[in-house]
Amino acid sequence: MQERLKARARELLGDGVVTRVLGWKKGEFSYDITPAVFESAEELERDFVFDGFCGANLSKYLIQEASKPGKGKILVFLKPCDSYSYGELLKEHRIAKENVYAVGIPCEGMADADRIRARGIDGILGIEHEGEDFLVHTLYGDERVSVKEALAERCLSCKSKRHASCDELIGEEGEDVPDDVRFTEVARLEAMTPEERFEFWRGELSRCVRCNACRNVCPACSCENCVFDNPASGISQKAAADPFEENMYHIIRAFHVAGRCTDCGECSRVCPEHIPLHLLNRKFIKDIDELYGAYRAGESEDGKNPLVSYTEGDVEPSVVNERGRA
Amino acid sequence: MQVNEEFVPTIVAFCCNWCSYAGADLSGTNRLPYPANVKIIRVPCSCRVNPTFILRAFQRGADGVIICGCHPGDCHYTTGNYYTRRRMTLLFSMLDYLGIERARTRVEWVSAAEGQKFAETMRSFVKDVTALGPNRRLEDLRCRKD
Amino acid sequence: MNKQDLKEEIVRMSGSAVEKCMRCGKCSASCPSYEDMEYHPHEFVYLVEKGDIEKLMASESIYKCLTCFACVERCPRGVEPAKVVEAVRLIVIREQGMNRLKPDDIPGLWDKDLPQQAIVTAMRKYTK
Amino acid sequence: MQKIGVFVCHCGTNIAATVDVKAVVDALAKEPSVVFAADYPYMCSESGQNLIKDAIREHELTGVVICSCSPRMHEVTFRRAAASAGLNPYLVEVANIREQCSWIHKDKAEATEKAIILGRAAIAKALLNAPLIAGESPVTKRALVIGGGIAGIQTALDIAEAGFPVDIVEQKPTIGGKMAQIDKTFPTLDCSACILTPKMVECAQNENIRIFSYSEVESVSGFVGSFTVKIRKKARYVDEVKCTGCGLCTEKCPVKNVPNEFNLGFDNRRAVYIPFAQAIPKIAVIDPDRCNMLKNGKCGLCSRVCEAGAINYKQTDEIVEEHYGAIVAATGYEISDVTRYGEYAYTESKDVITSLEFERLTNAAGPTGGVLLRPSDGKHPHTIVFIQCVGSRCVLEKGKPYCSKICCMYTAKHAMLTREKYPDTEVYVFYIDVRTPGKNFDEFYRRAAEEFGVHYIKGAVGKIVPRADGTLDVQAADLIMDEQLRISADLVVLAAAIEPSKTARKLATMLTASMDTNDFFTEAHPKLRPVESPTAGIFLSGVCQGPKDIPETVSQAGACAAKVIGLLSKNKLTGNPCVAHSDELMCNGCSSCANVCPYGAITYLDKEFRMPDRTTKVRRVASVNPAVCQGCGACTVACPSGAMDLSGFSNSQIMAEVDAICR
Amino acid sequence: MKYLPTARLDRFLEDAAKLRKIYVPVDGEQNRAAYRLWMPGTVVSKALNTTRSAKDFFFPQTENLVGFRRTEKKLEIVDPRRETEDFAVFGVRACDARSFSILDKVFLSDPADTYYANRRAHGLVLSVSCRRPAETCFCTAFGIDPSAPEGDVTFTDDGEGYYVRANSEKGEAFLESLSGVFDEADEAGEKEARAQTKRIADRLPLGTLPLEKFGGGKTKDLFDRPEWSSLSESCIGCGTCTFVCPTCQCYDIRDFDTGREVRRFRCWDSCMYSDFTKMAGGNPRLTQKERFRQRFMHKLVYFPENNGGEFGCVGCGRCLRACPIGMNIVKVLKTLAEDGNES
Repeated sequence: MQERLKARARELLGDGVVTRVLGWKKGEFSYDITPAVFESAEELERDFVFDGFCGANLSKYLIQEASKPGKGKILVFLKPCDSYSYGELLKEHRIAKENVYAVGIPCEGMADADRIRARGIDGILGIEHEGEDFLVHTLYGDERVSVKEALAERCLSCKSKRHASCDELIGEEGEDVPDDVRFTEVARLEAMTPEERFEFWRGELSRCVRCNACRNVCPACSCENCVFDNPASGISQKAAADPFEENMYHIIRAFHVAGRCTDCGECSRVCPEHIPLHLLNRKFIKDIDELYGAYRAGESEDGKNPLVSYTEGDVEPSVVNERGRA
Repeated sequence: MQVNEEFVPTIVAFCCNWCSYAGADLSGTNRLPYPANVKIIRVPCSCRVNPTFILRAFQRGADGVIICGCHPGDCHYTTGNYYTRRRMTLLFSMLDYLGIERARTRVEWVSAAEGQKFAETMRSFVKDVTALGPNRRLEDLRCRKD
Repeated sequence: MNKQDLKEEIVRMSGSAVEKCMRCGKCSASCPSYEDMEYHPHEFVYLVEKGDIEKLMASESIYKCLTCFACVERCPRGVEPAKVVEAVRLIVIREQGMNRLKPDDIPGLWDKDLPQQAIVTAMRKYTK
Repeated sequence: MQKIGVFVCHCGTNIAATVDVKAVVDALAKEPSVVFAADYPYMCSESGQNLIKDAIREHELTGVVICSCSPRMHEVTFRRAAASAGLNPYLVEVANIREQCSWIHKDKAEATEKAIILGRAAIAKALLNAPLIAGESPVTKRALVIGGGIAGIQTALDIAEAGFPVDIVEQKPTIGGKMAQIDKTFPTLDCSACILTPKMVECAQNENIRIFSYSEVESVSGFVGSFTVKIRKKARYVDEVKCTGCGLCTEKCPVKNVPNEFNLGFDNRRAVYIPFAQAIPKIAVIDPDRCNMLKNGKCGLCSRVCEAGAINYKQTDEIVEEHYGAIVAATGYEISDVTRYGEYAYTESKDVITSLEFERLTNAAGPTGGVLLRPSDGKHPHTIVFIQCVGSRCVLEKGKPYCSKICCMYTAKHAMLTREKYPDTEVYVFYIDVRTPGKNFDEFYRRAAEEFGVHYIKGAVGKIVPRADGTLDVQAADLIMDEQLRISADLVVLAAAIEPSKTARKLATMLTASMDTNDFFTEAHPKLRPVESPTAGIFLSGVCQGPKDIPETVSQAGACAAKVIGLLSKNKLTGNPCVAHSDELMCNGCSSCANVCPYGAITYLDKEFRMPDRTTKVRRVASVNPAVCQGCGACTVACPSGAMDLSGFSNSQIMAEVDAICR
Repeated sequence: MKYLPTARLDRFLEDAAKLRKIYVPVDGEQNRAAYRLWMPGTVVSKALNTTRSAKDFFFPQTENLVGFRRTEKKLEIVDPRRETEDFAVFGVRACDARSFSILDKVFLSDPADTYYANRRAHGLVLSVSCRRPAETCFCTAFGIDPSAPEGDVTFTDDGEGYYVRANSEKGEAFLESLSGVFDEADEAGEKEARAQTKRIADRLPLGTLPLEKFGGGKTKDLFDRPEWSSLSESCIGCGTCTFVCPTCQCYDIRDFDTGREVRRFRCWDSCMYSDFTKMAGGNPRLTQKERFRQRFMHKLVYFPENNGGEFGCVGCGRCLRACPIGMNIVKVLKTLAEDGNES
């Protein structure tokens, strides 16, 4: 697949359809891949990579890259879940579509080095894909991990292998994946007592260091100036000086992206403390689906998201009190 | 001041100018009492209430926050309360998900004619919040009263 | 059952919103069994709403309804009178051990021309 | 440094009886930035206001907080007082310590404590008040009336009479609407056409009125004072200027079998036609679906006979763009579909008709020349049954949950007129309730029953079965007698529910005017602003707002005209300055705000920004039109970046109030 | 030389906890190790390192500096500082142990930061040598020996226990008061344990880095290198690297109004944030490239320039694991070390 992408990128660069290629660049090890812009066939040849560790969602970079004056079109490779983020950004007029050539690429799930480490494997020097397994070379000998065990949580509960918005597809178009496991964890939390839920989230959110990685990586958090960085907003915070501020930041962030979050899972991927932030966003997605009808952000470039629309017969907020209290 | 150490919750009520604030005025005009710990903030429409205001109130020591607006369909601005309804439903659900007590937040639709309902709503809300005790899960320790 | 419980039970069983009735009488106007009934469909609705249900329970009218559902079809308020009649009928029958007739009624109906089989069946059924 | 003055009102004993006013003054005087605090028995009195004005001048106050009754009561008074002392009126805050404090609490200590807290919250908000200046926008002194029925006609006439130009847009080839089809009007029984047609003529002759007949509104943009409307003038294939309305084309047209809409299909018209004799404008129109010339190019007879040379088969739709300061919706009503009620056999029998059809059958200019004849066989009917509430008050999917309001009276009219003209008839009216609130209405109904011997029967009709002998077997309930009736009728008249015009919803969307679930336009306030839409500059006239009879329609039309005149007589509109505004440096251009704006007040601009690295970048940013924004604040919450804020109720102000209350 | 068998670690901690609060690395949720107060039953983590560094003990993420209380129209100044209790941190690795000397150079040079100094005075660093360094470790590149960490007391791990050695008077006194739990041992064992660690350290993929092009005086060579653009283009401007970094020491000072009191506190800031150097007149670092460059120039050039050649990085490798986009100091070093003569 990597070679196919490279070849297509070279072709489009050569034809002058695009002037730059947004893709993934090799790192020191197998897993530390960096998003990068390639401007020539040589750069592509040397550094371009596409393998099971290219989890980074490239769509957000397009806000900047597609608005660079006089730079022409940029080619971007979008995995299915990235394409939803791209669709949502187009819908919100955040990306100049005319400057983007989006190529949809298939994805069989992306691995997470920390999942491998969690199996007690450390000193990882290199990782090779061997059939159903990863062969991991380490300072302390070789180890074997099944690919499935190394997949990121978001890939185990993938919502779709089908692309939302793109100009061209490489490989076969996939299909939607039934939502049978995506909301299991949310449902498990919902079934807890309020006290248990409170303890759970305290335990998770108390680790927050407010590094803003979740926000800065999030394609829905594309604000020119975030309320949390804007002293005039009255809620700006630079550190979680109190547990309240941890709650405030994460509630408001989830609320601001509610109806816009495509569940790409980048927030949880980048969290240095491994806080399952996607469970907050997924809660909103689950509620929206249940209360206002199934909705998938980013699927379409037009229409209104559920937070900026309504029906006269919507449920009352008291539904929250009634739920789970049969 | 009161001698007994009974818990008196701090309640913030956001009322839309056209219906609920007028309804609150009407309960005054009709001398229908409700507890004095309810303090009303006038907003043009319930849809002006940003979730951050609600969290801010809890941060600063509120024990309950209630939002009152025109009945759905009667909004002075036609559609404002429909958005309020969705936003607050989702916000309350999220607070519940984080383990915050459900009864600390409420939305009620009170028309300008419903002075009685306003007073009753406030009485029942204060009762519910009093039963929960002080807000400890969504407070800012720095703001706790000594 | 007291009056209120009875009413609630009927409302629950029928799923009918009797209070929505606006007294137009279209149910009774549509009813093919009207002439045979002591209480007519609109009166069923009205009496249930008032909670005056014993009268209906005591009346033969409950067995006159053909459940043709013309009234249900035509009621402009969605009250569904036939379902109310059915609910009252069911209450009565349940009270009588799932039987249309009470044992005490049998001697009155005794008729030597009845088929033998019917008499035997009735004896079996009502002497248990 | 801010200088706040605090003024605490006793309101006689209304406040002072339960709030220790002096204690409130003392407590609030200690707040930082408060430089003056005083109390007064009646702050709203002239001397009370003078106290405020003097303090503003003497202490050079930068903000004023008044602890008194509800701001809904006297905020305007105090703002005006402040303005007269040279302080921007929007620097005044009112703490409601009467309705929301002294009147509801009995314990003085408790009420006083609360009054202090409310005062502190008001101070906190006042400290963040900014002087606001209401924006101004120009007014185009021309009105548009959409709909040419009696509502539209009357509104247009009244506006024109006041000297303002008005355009009427009517989708039919003539104005006149439903009233033109009605025979007589209740309760006076004067001839409908006789009172309507002079008004129609007046419209045509009034210099201030232009009529766009056979036209539809295509699009609406802009806002109160300056709307831009595109009107589609549908092709008539007849030159409006040249046509004299002589009717020769109509006479000669060979296509004779087109059902005549005006007579509800009881007779036929030609492919080229003038809807009725008194039509305004009296200009022929060619029905493109039926004209042979337009369909297959074979005929052209009308063109040959027209001496004025007005026929133009090549005519096309024309779009006219006009500017208006105000728009009136007067789209009226239609008769709801009675075929959905199978039990009335409307589709099975020609002798089951609607009331409007009955009007045509009894109208001297109608298909029967005013003689009541059965549509099926043209015979004189002897037994006539009127059924009320057909489709009205019906909560089923097919019905209308509301009362159509006019049916009781017109049914009484029909019954009475029938009995008067044909004493040999038996007339039955099946009613659920007879509703006659209106001047001389109940007397009218009673006259029908008492003097004219109309049989009023409380009950509904269950079923109508057409018999082979041409009669209609009407099965009904008489609830008073508790019996089921069977009447063998010759004619049945259904008082069908009326419903808003099918075009109304599309129009409402264009106007950003709101509608209820029944597609009636919503008024800005059901009691106090019944002829205005919540959308500024949009007014409502006639049945499009809710069922009403002719006198009510005419009075509403007049009221509506008065509101329009009031608007058009202004040279400038002063807006409410408490409106939303977007900080374009923070705006992402995501459209969330525009998606929730009920007034369409938000538009987007591509704006060039200097970036920090000294390059420039074009970004899409929101822009709020302050003349259209009503200040609800929905956008401020929808905006994720916090770029959108609301003057007078800013984020920081509301949070300051929260802080003060929770302190 | 003292020796503490692993089996007796709990007893040591128990005894130590009687003298002062003692913090140990503990495995937390989602496989994150973090320092926690030791209490009976606490299990010491076997993880190589904690997610957050040990700098938190001396330079916490937030810290109240001063308060202002208003009574009517007067303002009163409140000093929030309380007497700090003595504490010890056990399990500090060589990288973090070195980081304190870097932080000291910032906070203790004149004028000393009294908040930091106070914590340093009361804190005791009990470092532990590494036995299983990770591929992301590159402390050795900065001359740090993972087998012989600095600190008040060094625990050299031989797999079955620790050779314990005091490096400071404070450490000496601490060990003295706990002498009962230790065995006596000779230095040969310690030497062998160190050698074991060294053998692995020699194989670390990033164990040596081309540092010749960096250090004091290299500003001119490096500042305008064109590679900064491509290195920084994928940086999302979050503060993850700076917050997990044991040597990042930038902070912001903010006020928080509790309603009754205004509290002035400091909190970590990050040079990666767009508002980091925002001032009344504007922001001198306008793009992410400049902010990105600042971080690495500070660690690799400016800090050594002002501190006798000591680099501002200890090679703990936390940023290599934490960076959302896989960019890090190693990549920067390697890229810039390549033929940089063109500019």
